[in-house]
Amino acid sequence: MAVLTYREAIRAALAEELTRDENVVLMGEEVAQFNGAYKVSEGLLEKFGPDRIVDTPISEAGFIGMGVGASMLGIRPVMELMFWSFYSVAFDQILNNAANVRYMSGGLINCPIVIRGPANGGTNVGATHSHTPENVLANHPGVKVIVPATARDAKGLLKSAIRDNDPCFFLENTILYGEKGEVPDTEELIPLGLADVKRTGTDLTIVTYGRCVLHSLAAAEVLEKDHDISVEVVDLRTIRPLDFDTVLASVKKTHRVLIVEEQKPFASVGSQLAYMIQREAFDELDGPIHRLATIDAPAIYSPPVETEQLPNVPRVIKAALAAVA
Amino acid sequence: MAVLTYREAIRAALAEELTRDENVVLMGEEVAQFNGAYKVSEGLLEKFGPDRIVDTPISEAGFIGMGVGASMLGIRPVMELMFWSFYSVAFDQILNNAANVRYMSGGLINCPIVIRGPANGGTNVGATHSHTPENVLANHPGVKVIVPATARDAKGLLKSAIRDNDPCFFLENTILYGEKGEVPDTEELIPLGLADVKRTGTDLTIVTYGRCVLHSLAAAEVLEKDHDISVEVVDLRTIRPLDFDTVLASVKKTHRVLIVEEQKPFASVGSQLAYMIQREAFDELDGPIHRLATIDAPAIYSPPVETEQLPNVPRVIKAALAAVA
Amino acid sequence: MSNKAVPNADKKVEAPVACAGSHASAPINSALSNEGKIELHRKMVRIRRFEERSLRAYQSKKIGGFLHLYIGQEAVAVGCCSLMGPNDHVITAYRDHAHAIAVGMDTKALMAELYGKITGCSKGKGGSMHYFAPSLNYWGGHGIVGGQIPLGTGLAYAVKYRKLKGAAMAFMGDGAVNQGAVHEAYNLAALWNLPVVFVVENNGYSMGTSQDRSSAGPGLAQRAEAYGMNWGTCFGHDVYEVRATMDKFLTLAREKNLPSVVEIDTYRYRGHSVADPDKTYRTKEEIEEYRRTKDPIQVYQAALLKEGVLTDALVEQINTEAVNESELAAEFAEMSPFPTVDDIQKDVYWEVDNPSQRTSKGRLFFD
Amino acid sequence: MSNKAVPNADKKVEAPVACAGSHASAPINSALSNEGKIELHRKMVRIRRFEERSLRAYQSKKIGGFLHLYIGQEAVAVGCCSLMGPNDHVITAYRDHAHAIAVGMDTKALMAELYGKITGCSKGKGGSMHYFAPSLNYWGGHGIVGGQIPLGTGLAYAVKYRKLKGAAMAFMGDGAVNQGAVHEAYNLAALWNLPVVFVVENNGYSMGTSQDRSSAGPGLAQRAEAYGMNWGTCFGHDVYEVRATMDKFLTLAREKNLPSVVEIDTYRYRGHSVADPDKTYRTKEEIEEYRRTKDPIQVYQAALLKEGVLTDALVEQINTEAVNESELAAEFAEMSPFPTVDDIQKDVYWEVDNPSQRTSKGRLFFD
Ligand SMILES: Cc1ncc(C[n+]2csc(CCOP(=O)(O)OP(=O)(O)O)c2C)c(N)n1
Ligand SMILES: Cc1ncc(C[n+]2csc(CCOP(=O)(O)OP(=O)(O)O)c2C)c(N)n1
Ligand SMILES: [Mg+2]
Ligand SMILES: [Mg+2]
Repeated sequence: MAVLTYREAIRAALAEELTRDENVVLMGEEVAQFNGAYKVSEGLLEKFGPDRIVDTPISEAGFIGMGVGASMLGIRPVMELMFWSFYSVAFDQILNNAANVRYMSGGLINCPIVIRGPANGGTNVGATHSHTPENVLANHPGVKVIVPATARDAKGLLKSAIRDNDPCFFLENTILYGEKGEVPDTEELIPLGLADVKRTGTDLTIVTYGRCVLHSLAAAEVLEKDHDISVEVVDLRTIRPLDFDTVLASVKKTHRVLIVEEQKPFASVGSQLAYMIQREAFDELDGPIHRLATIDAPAIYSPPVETEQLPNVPRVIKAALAAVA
Repeated sequence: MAVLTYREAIRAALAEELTRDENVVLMGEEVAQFNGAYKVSEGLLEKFGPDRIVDTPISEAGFIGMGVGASMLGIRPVMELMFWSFYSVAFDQILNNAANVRYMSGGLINCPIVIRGPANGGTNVGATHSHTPENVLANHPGVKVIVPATARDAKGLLKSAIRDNDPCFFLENTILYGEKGEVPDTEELIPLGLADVKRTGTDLTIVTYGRCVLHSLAAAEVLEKDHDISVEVVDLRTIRPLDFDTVLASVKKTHRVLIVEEQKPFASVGSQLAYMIQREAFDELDGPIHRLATIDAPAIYSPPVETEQLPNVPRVIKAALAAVA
Repeated sequence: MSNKAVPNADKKVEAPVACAGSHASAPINSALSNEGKIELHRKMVRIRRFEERSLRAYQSKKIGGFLHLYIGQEAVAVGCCSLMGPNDHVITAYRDHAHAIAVGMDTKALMAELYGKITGCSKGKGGSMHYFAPSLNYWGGHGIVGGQIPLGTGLAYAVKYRKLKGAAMAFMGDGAVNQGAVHEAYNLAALWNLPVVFVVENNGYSMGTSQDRSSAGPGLAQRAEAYGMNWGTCFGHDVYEVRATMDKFLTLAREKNLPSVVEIDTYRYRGHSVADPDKTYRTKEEIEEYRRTKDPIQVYQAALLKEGVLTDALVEQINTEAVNESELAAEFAEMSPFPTVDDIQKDVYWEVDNPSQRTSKGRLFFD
Repeated sequence: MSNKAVPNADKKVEAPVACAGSHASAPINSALSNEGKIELHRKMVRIRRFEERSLRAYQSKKIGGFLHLYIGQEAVAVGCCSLMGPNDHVITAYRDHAHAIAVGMDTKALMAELYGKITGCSKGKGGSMHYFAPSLNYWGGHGIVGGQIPLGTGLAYAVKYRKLKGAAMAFMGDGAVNQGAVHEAYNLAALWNLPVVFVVENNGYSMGTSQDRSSAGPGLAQRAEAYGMNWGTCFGHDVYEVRATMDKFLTLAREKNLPSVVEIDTYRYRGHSVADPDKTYRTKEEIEEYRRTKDPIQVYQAALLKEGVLTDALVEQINTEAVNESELAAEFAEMSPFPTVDDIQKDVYWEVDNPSQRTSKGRLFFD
C-alpha cells in the first residue's frame, strides 16, 4: 500500500473520479490556478483543464446554487468550500435547495452534488472560521454527511460520495491534511454509513469521528498503559447515514460510553448519539454516557488556549477516566 | 386578567417596549403598511410612525445585518422574519455576526437585537417554509433562544428579550397566533431561562416547549382519565438559557421521561435534553428517556399527512404509554 | 484602474422600446401557424380556468397552505414557454402554475397536487409552490424568494457544459431582485457567459410593497448593466410582444452564450396569496383599469379575432373545454387518495427509493 | 414601467477623474496644518513598521492563524480615517490593522492581540482579523467576506436614526463585491438614503484571483448605478487624492444622507495572508513596479519633502520612532500573559460579564 497524506488521498479520489466520469466537475474559490487554498486540488487544473476545474468568484450562495442546478441536469459537481464555515452564506442553497428538491418534487429530481472542504478548529482562525456544522447538516433529512479521519477513509469515502445520487457533504480537516496513512493501491470504494472500529477494547467505548479519532486512539494507548483500561474506539466515519449497529455492538461489550466530538455541545452529533444509545441500550449501560466536546464558547483565537478549548489527548484521558469511574 | 390571543400578546409587548424605549425599532417585510403577514404588528405603524415601524425589501441578510450593526450602536431592533425559515438566507448575519461579535471583540461590543417570527410546521407550506431552527440557533454560544407556548409567556418573554443585551431569537408559531390566554393587566417581565411546570404529575415527566406544550397538556388529560397515568408537563419556554434544574426536579419525582418536540430528530433540542438528563440523573431513571419528534423527512405538503408528520395528541399519548411501559 | 476588464462591453444590445405597437409581425410571431396562434390563446385560457377552479377549491378548504395565483400575468409564462426548444429549461418561484401548464404539464396532476394527493405531480409533497416536470424541462416551483435563480444559472451551466444549444429561463418577481443570491448569479452568468435569460416578472408589488418601496435605482432590468449584461423590458399583457422580446434574448443565449435580464411588466389581479388582502396597498380602480385595458387573454383574443384566426364560436369552445378540463382535474383530485404516513419517508433519498442499487449502509432516518 | 420610481436620479455626482495630478491643493488638504500633514505620514509609517514587525513575529511562530498584511495600501486607510468626525464610523474586513492604527488604537494592544494575549485589544479572542475599538468608532475587523457591509449600513442607520450628522465608511475588497449581502446592503442604503460610503479597496486580487476573473461588468464602483447611488474612483497611493475624493462623498453622506460607492485603486505587496504565495498569480515585476512608482509612503514623503513640510531628519526620526514603537509593542505582547482556560467562557454573554445585572435564569453554557 502507498503512504499518502490525507490531502493527497483526497486529491487522488478527485483525480480518479474526474477521469472516470466526465460529468464530474470541481469548482470553488482558488481551486484551479491557485491550486486550492489548502493545495488539495494541486495539479488538477493542469491535468483536467479549465472546463473541469473551475475557479469561482467569492459567491458561495451563487456557485453552490449553480452546482445544485447543474446537478439536477446530471452534472456531478464537487464544490469546494474554502472553509465549511462559509456555508453560512450558502445555507439556503445547501439546506433548502439541495436537501429538499428531491422531496418536494416527489422524487423526480436527484441532486448528485458533493460539497467538500475543511470544517474544524485548531488553527487559530477565530469564531467565524471554525464551524463544525455536521450536526446542523445532518439535522436535515435528505443529505449525507461524511467526516473522514484518515487518508484511506478520505479517499474511499469521497469516491463513494461522488458516485452517490444524493447530496453529500464531505467535511475535511485542515490539521489532518498533512497526516499520512496507508491507502490501497487498487481502487477502493468505502460505503457511506459504515463505521470502523479503529481499536478494539473491553472497558470503554469511545464513539468519535474526524480528528478526534486520532486524539482518542492516542488517549487509548495511555489509558491502556497507565491505567489498565481497555478502550474500544469506534470511528463513525459518516454521520448520516449512521452505522448505529456498530456502536450498539460495542456498547453491549463495554457497557461504558464516552463520546468525543469537536462540536459545540448543545444539540451536537454527540447529543444525538447519547439519546440513541440510552434509548436502545439502556440496560447495557453501567453508568451514564459521558461526552467530551469543545468548551462551549465561540472559537477563541489565542493559539495555546484554542488547543485547550478543543478536545485533545489529555482531555480525552480525563473524560475517559470519569466515564469508567 | 385580560384574555388576549398570542398574537395580541406579542403586539402588546411590542407596543409597550416601543413606548418605553425610543431605541426600539420594529423592522421586517410587510410589518408596517401591510400590518404584518400574520398581522402581529397590526396598528403599530399608525401608532408609532414610519421611523419606528419599518418595511424592508426582501433582503433578510441585508436588513438583519443592518439591524446587527445598528444594535452595536445602541439601537434595539426587533427584526421580524416573516418565517423563521428565511433565516436560511441570513444565517451568516445571525450566527456569525450577531452571535460572535461580542466574543471576538473581547466583550467590547453588545448586540441587543431581537429576531422574531414564526417557526413551525402544520400549515402546509412545505419543506422550505417549515424549519424549526431552535436547535441550530441554540447550538451557538452567545445567543438566547425563546419559544413561548402561551399568550402570557409570549408577552412576558418578548419584553424581557427586548430589554436583554444579548442577541435574542424569539420563535413564534403561526398556529398559536389565534390561541387565547389570560395575560396580566399589569406589566410582567418573565425572565428568560425559567421553565414553567404547566401541569404537575407523578408518573411521567413530559419535557416540551412551544406548540407541543398544548399537545402534551391535552394528552395528559387523556392519560389521566383513560390510563390513570399522572403526567407532569414541563414547558421549557426558553431553550438557551435552559432551566435544567426544573427538569431535573421533575425527573427525580417521576423517574420517567418523554421529550416532545416539533423538531427533526437528528441533533435536536430533545437530543440535548436526553443527553443531559441521563448524564445528570442516570440513577433516577426507571427506563430510557423517550422522545417524540417530527417524522424524519422534509415537511410534507399534504395537509392531513402533515398533521401526522408532526407531534399531535394521539402521537403524544402513544409515546407516553411507551415511555411508562 | 489598471487591471479592470470589461469583458462584456461589446455585448450590449438595444433595449427594446416598450409597447411599440403590435408585435404580430415580428418574425417569431408571423411564423406561427393559425393552430400555433390558437394554442397560445388556449394555454392562457386553460391556465386561468385552472386557477379559478383552484381558487374555489381553496375557498372550500380542499387546499392548504398558500395559493399564489397568476391571474392577469398569463401572457408572460405562455409567451416565454412557447419559445422553448428541446434544450431550453425553465425554473420559477412559487407562483408556478402557469409555467407548469405552459410547458405542458397535465392539469389533473397539478390539481391533485394542490389537494395534497398522491396522484399529484409531486405526490402531494410539494403543494402549490412546488410543481416540477423534469421530462418537460421544468425545474419548479421554488418557495424561497430568489433561491431558484442560482439553480437556473446552473441549468444554463449544464447546457453549456454539454455543448448543447439551449438556454435556461429563470423567472423571478420584482421583489426577488433584492436577494443576494440573485446578484451572485447575475455575476456568475455574465462572467462565464452562461446561456440564461433572467426574467423579472414585474407585477408592481411584492406582497404589499410597491416597487419604489423595495428597489432603488433606475430600473430592475437595467441592473444588468452592473454586470455588463444585456437587458430589455417589455409589456407582458401582449403575448406577441413577450415572444418577440424573449426570442431575441433567448437567441443571444443559445447562439452566443450571452446572458441577459428581461423585465416584463405585468399585473396580478388577486392578493399575493389568495388569503391575503388585495386592495389595502392598491386601489380597486388600479386593478379594474388593468383588467379592462390590458387583460392578456382579452388583448390576445381581440387580436386573433381581428386577424380572423379565432371566431366567436371557437373562443366559446376553447373556454368550455378549459372549464371542463378544470372540472375534470378537480374531480380527479377529489377522488384521488392522500399519501399515507408511510409515504412521508419516501422520496427523501434516491437510495431509499432504489433499494436494489443502494450502496450506503446504516440508518438514514432517525426517530 | 408604469410604477417605476427613480428615487435617486437627481443624486448623481461626477465621478472624479482618476489621477488628476496633485490633490494637495484640494481644500480638505490645503486646510491641513503642517503637523496634520506630518501626522498622515507618521500614521502610514507606523502602520508599515507595525506590520513588518508582526510579520517577523509570525515567522517566528508567535502568531497563529492568518496574518493579512496591508503593506502597500496604507494611504487608503490613513486617508479615509483622517477624515473622521465624532459621528463617523468605520468597519472593515480581516485586513484590518491599518484602519485600527489609523483610528488611533494602541499598537501594544494590537500586537498583543496577534500574540493571543489577554492584554490584546480583543483579549486574545479575536486575533488579527478581529480588531475593534468602539470608543474610537471602529467596529472591526470581520472575517466573512462581505459580511461586514450590512453591519456598516446599520451603523449609518443608527447615526441617521439618532439624527446625528455623521457617516459610516464600510470597507471591502475587490473580491467582496460579489457577495450577496453587499448587494442587499447597497439597495437598502440607496432606498433609505443612509449616510454610508462603501469603500472598495481594489488591490487587483482576491487571493489569487484577478478582478477580471471574479467580477463581470464595466467597473466595481459603477455597480452603484444599479441602485441609483453616486460613485467614484480614485488612486489609493496618494493620500491627498484619497482624502479629496472621500471628503466629497463623506460630505454627501453627512449633509444629505446620500450613500455612495468609492473604489480606490491600490495594491498589496505581500501574499493574501502571509503564508500564501504572492507570486504565482502575478509577476515579481508587477509588484516591483508598483513599489517603485507608487509606494504610498514614498509618494507622500516625496510630496512633503517637496512642500518643505518634512525634512530628511524628520523622516528619519519618524521612522525610528515607528520602529521603536513596533519593538515595544512586540515586547509588550511577548511579556503579556495568555488568557486562561477560564477566560474561554468570558465575553460570550453580556449577562455573564455583568452578573449583578443578570436578569435571566438557567444555564447559558453546556458541556
Ligand atoms: C427569502 C424569502 N423571504 C421572504 C419570503 C416571503 N415572500 C414570499 S413571496 C414574497 C413576495 C415576492 O414578491 P415578488 O418577487 O414581486 O413576486 P410576486 O409574488 O409578485 O410574484 C415574499 C416576501 C420568502 N418566501 N422567501
Ligand atoms: C464568505 C467567504 N468566502 C471566502 C472567504 C475566504 N477568503 C478570505 S479573504 C478572500 C479574498 C478576498 O479578496 P478581496 O475582497 O479582494 O480582499 P483583499 O484580501 O484583497 O483585501 C477569500 C476568498 C471568506 N473569508 N469568506
Ligand atoms: Mg411582484
Ligand atoms: Mg483584493
